[in-house]
Amino acid sequence: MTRVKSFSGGVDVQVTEAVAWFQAYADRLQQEKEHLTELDSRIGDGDHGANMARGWKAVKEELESFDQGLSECFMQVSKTLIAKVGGASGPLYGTAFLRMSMKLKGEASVSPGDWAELIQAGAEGIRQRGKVSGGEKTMYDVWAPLVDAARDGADLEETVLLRSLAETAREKAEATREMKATKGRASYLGERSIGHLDPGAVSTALLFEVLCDTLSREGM
Amino acid sequence: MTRVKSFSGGVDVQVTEAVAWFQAYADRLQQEKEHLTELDSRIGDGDHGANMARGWKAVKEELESFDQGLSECFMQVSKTLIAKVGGASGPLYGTAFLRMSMKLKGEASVSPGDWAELIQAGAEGIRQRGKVSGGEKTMYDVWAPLVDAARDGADLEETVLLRSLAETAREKAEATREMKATKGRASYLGERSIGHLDPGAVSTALLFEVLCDTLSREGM
Amino acid sequence: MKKLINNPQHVVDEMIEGYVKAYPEYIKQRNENKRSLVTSRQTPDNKVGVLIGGGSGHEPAFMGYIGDGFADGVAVGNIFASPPPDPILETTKAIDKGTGVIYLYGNYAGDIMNFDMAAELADLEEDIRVETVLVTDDVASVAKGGEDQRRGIAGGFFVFKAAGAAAAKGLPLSEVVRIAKKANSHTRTMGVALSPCSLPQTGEPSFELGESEMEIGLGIHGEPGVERGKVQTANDVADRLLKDILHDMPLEQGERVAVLVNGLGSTSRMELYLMFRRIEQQLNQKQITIHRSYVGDYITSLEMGGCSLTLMKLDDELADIVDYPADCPMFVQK
Amino acid sequence: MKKLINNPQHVVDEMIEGYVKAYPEYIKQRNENKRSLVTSRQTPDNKVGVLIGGGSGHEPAFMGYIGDGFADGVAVGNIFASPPPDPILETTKAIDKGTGVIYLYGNYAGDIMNFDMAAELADLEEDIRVETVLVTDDVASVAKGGEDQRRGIAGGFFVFKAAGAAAAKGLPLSEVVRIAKKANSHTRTMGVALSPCSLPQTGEPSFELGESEMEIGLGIHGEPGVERGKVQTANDVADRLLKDILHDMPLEQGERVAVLVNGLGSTSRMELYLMFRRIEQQLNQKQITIHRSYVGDYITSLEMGGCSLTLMKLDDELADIVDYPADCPMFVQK
Ligand SMILES: Nc1ncnc2c1ncn2[C@@H]1O[C@H](COP(=O)(O)OP(=O)(O)O)[C@@H](O)[C@H]1O
Ligand SMILES: Nc1ncnc2c1ncn2[C@@H]1O[C@H](COP(=O)(O)OP(=O)(O)O)[C@@H](O)[C@H]1O
Ligand SMILES: [Mg+2]
Ligand SMILES: [Mg+2]
Ligand SMILES: [Mg+2]
Ligand SMILES: [Mg+2]
Repeated sequence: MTRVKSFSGGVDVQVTEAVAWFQAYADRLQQEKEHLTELDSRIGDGDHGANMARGWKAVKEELESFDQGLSECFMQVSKTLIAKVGGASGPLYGTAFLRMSMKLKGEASVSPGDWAELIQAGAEGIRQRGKVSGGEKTMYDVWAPLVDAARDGADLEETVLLRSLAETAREKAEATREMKATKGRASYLGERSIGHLDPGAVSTALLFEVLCDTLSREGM
Repeated sequence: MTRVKSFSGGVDVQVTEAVAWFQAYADRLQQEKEHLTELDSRIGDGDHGANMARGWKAVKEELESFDQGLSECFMQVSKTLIAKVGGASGPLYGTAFLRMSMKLKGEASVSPGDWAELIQAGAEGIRQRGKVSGGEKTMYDVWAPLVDAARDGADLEETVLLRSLAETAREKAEATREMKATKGRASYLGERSIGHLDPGAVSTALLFEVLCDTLSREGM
Repeated sequence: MKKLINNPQHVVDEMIEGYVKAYPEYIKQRNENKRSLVTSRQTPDNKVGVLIGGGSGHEPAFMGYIGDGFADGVAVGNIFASPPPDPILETTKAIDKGTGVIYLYGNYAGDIMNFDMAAELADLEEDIRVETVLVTDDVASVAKGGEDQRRGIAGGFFVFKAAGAAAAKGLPLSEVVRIAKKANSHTRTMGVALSPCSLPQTGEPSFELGESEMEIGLGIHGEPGVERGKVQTANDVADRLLKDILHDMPLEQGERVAVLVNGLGSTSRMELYLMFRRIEQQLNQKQITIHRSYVGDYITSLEMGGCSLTLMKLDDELADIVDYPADCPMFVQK
Repeated sequence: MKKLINNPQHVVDEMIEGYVKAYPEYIKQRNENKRSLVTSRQTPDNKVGVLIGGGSGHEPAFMGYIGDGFADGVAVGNIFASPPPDPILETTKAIDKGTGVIYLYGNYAGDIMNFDMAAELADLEEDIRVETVLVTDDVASVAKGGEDQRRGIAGGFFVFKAAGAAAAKGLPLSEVVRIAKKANSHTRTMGVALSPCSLPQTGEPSFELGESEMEIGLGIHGEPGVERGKVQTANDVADRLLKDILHDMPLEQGERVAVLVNGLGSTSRMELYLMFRRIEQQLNQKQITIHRSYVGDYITSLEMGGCSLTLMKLDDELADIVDYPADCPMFVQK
């Protein structure tokens, strides 16, 4: 597996790494399934873990013999998530990956400087699909700040950038704990939603943690 | 309350004592409700205690201001049991009391020498209504041997006779434990019915125990 | 166990009150006896009266099946206890049109005694001809050879429907009896219980089953079954129930059946359809045709968990009877 | 919790298989997408297509309501999870007769996103006109003033029925939409939960309730309600549910309503009739007329314990719509 040195001193992410990322995320979700479900049963309907694990298991299987480009890879993920996750998170993640796929059209790799735009495309999809603007205690409260984090770290070395994304994601997911939900199922809880983590925010944090873990390990 | 000395040296049972007997039995059933239900839930459908307690509670209320004769008293009990107990035991006890009422027509009291005939009328009613002949693990297995016990004790003093009836009843109820049920709900259990008391046999034993307790106390 | 009730002593009367208020266009309660329910519709002259009944707690049975093409009246007992003769007799008087009344109920000692007493009184005091057909569909209750001693469970639905349809067609009492008996003799049921119900009066479970246990053949009042074991998959359970039925009532390739997968009260429809799926696969493989299927809660045991499978073997006459329309508060068939 | 299932991953597909096999004369499954179910009957030309749907686990909703006078098609999701756009789109294509399709489902973020995606695709790729009416009947979910943000629960039954009847009458899409919206705006539901259900995949209860606790307003997927407390009598619970509904949708003396007392899955019919009894008494006292009543399991949550009360306030148009006959596998009204 070759990695292309990028001008900023980092290495670019190619389709094989993207596949590795998604497959590792699928595995991670199997482990975190119960935890996510537990979170969702406190303020939702208790299926987020099952939804995500099911959808990403399908992603993993479909990527097993994947031989197309980066954009197609994200598109495949999008379609599978939309078809297999269901619930709110299916179309949300599905739209995020759809928009990222569009952004990646014609690209063979993602360099550290590309992450901000890529994440922004995903976040934008979630914002529109979910009709959110931030602060509603949803996964968007992780996606949105990641755009800034990626922009700030655009010149950093890849592993450092990814570490910073993972940390920001975790921090922002934690920050949903104190929010009052005003979108999604949890909004019916009103004040009582305060004090609990948003499950979609946590699964998003996991996505970026796995990104960091996978790509830092890969090829090092 | 007057009691009439009978020629055999005992005292005769009159309508007031019969009423006392039935009311005391109603009270006793309230205490034994759970136990009877428990027995019925092992080999039946777990309602014998509730059925009996409900029916006899109604008997007690109706006898509160009873001012007719002995036969009418037994007839009243019969009607109430048939209407209020339900299940198998309602018509069975109801038929027993109906037949006993018929036997008592025109009588003002029951002397020790009358008990055998009276119980036989009741037992006969149960035999016909239940299509039993003995040994099927039902209440009939208590009623039938009581006829002999009453016949054997016809010349005894009343309290001694009643004590002997109560003891026989309890013994015979105990003896149903080792029987295999071939009538009623318990028959579906086949061999598995062995080792459990028959609830109807136990409620019959209680009826005669209460008879003994009430009349031995009354007027002593 | 938690229940939405008021005074446990009054659950049955209150249920009937609610039921009658919900469906005045179908049902009326007799003034003479509150436990006697009859159709509020005008039925044809000379129609044979169809009376079904038994204890409460089996809803929608029995009172849900009063209506066109089904029963004319119901005598309602306490929970899991036969009604006494009074409401049976009252219902009999109300629905008799001079052509007699058929009594249909499950084969339980208590019911037999009470219905028999009512039948004797109807004959003696009212000069009404009464015939009785007992439902004896529960394969688990008595081994082959003792068919007529078996308990009546969910298969009663088919037997009641047969009598109801026959009577609605204007057949005389003897014919209604013949068809009901035939329906009963062509019907077999096997059930499985996963969890108990509790009686409102006691709040106690009607029987105990371990965390992961099921019991094959357990009766609808909690009467013990034939075998207790670990819960199996829907497919294995379906196979077992079907096997026992087919062992008892062999079916040839090319024969037709009506199928009833009956929930006992708290089993989800999802599970019932899983059961039906397997039954259909197996019958299909044996080239036995399913003429009509019923999947749902037809004769329950309060909130008991589990289900039963009933097959009625059809000839042209019974197929016709199964297809006969019905219009009842809790069951409509077009 | 014990369940009669096979592989938990396949429950939904197996349930659909069983269901389709049970009612071939009503339902067919699309070859193109197994989660797309449509009526197997010939519907009139130009009839507006009625598509309902949502997650599974609410049986008999939604697939039980495909039939004459009701829905033409259903998109089936996983348990308590919106179906993805694919089966929605497939169903849309199958039932469109050139006069457009109405989507009806409960107001949940997940469903909205998936149905919206399907509607966009139907418009863009298939040139099918799609209109959406969300069910928002759950009084407990959002305070007065925020009506259109409320969850959709059992009241969906009335909204679906309204759209189904309007479409069956041959009305154009705009009219079907108007009537469905009107039905929704005239419908209010309040529920109470006594015990949780468990998802086949996890086997875990969907929420926890103490031995003697109930929760008012708990959602049909286990979403928290407005108040938790000790279980009360049926009368007190009925009074509470009714009070909250009437507070939200005041009814004048002389007005008419349709009433639905809906079981959540494991609540006995006996309890539902006790609830109905009290509701009827109270409405009667307020001189509000019950035009039609429905008591039973109409929209469940697997084997959840508890029930809900729905009132739909009627004018002549809605009364007519409620009375319109329907013929579906799990619901027949003559
Ligand atoms: N309108 C919305 N915008 C953005 N994210 C949302 C929205 N609604 C829900 N979510 C996210 O979806 C998560 C729940 O997903 P999931 O449990 O899979 O779906 P469902 O709520 O349909 O059961 C929430 O934790 C939240 O992060
Ligand atoms: N055929 C019968 N003959 C005599 N006694 C019977 C018969 N069937 C049942 N019993 C008696 O009735 C008792 C059960 O009464 P109960 O529980 O009140 O009625 P059910 O069985 O209808 O629930 C049994 O314990 C038995 O003693
Ligand atoms: Mg969820
Ligand atoms: Mg009993
Ligand atoms: Mg009983
Ligand atoms: Mg969900």
